Amino acid sequence: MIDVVYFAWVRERIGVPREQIDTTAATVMDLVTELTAREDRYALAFSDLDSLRVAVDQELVDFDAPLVGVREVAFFPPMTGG
Amino acid sequence: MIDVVYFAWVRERIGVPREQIDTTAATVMDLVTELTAREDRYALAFSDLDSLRVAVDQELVDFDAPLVGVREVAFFPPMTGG
Amino acid sequence: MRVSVQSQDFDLATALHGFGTAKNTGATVTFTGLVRDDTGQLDYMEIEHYPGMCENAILKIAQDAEQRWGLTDCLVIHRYGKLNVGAQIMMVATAGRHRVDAFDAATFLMDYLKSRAPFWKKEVSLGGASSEWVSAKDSDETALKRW
Amino acid sequence: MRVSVQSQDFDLATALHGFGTAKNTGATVTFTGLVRDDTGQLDYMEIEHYPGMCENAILKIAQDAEQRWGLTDCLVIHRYGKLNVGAQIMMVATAGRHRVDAFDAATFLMDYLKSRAPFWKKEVSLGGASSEWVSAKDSDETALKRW
Repeated sequence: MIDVVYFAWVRERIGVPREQIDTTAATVMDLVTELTAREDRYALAFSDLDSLRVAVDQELVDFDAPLVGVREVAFFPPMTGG
Repeated sequence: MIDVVYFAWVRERIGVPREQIDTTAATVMDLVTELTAREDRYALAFSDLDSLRVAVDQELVDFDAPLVGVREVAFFPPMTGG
Repeated sequence: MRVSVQSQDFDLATALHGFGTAKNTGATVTFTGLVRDDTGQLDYMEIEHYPGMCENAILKIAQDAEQRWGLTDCLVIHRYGKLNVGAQIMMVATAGRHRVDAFDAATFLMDYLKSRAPFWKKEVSLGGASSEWVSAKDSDETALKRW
Repeated sequence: MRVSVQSQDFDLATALHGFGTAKNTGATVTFTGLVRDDTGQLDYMEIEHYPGMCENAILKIAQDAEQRWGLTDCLVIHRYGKLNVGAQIMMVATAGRHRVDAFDAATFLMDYLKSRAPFWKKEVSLGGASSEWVSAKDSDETALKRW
């Protein structure tokens, strides 16, 4: 089980801010593929990975990052702080 | 008659902050030459023109600036504001 | 060094009380970001944030800046939630020996906060006519490359 | 826009009261210069100035900055006279639409004030052991060339 959190328009497309996903995905990319196959709202949210960023356990990573031992994965658009 | 003012170490070398000079110098450079010939303290103050700046009527100018109609000439080292 | 991620407003003067008072501080720079209304149509801005990651990301950026420019002090405050036009969004303050240190560190902090701190801005127009997530600018990403 | 050349101290918060409140202001930057003591030997700094020319030179520089970066507000305060270690020497504040405008304008103002506003700094060491005019730095002159 892994906590998956969403922010901004990713959260709006998925429809929830946070959920627990039962997965054996080895990498972030595997998880994306798994969710995309599951439901249209995921397919919509993950349709353009160039416009997405991902953090595992609150650290920015690439989509090929491993999920071994990870508790929390976050998907969101490019940040617009400041 | 022209008001001549001095600042910082130029003022210290000349010994006064301001004086009236009776001169017919056509340019700043002519005035410098005239003063330099007059007394050692001027010669000392004006010995290195590269380390001096000049303003006529409170505008920075070059040493070849004309003195026609000028009321005030100021000599000082490079500025160190801020 | 102090980092705060908060919903409530801040006061520049209060935030700077006792800031950069080390004897070797020669320059302090502050930056304040405000909700700007270019069109006269903006009602408010909503800032979403990733609790926990925000604080950690900003702390890391601030520590980098302190070390790189030998800062004598550093402060970052960033708000989240609903912010009206003219409201303060965030501030950074840097204190260093020379003006270049303080300026460069503040610019660096801003460039990083823009693109690396997990905040997202949504603009809501008057009467709720539209509501749009602010897009990240390519120029912001480019700005990071100089550091 | 406001320019002040004064002997008395200033308070950043008071100086910024009502500053940059136009709706199209998105960013404000402040810079404060302080008397720094690197060696532990500095007693105080004496700043000499050219009355009249100071105000005019700063006004002109500030007007240039306002126009060039489309500033929504601009403030310069510069002190003269005897200033103790840690004292505030001067400040600039700039308000603009974007952060780059405010940052660049503030940096420009500082670069120009350093080398083009008629102030001269003298450092007096503890016990009056020595007293020396601060030399202009080549790097300050070079800094002007980028604008």
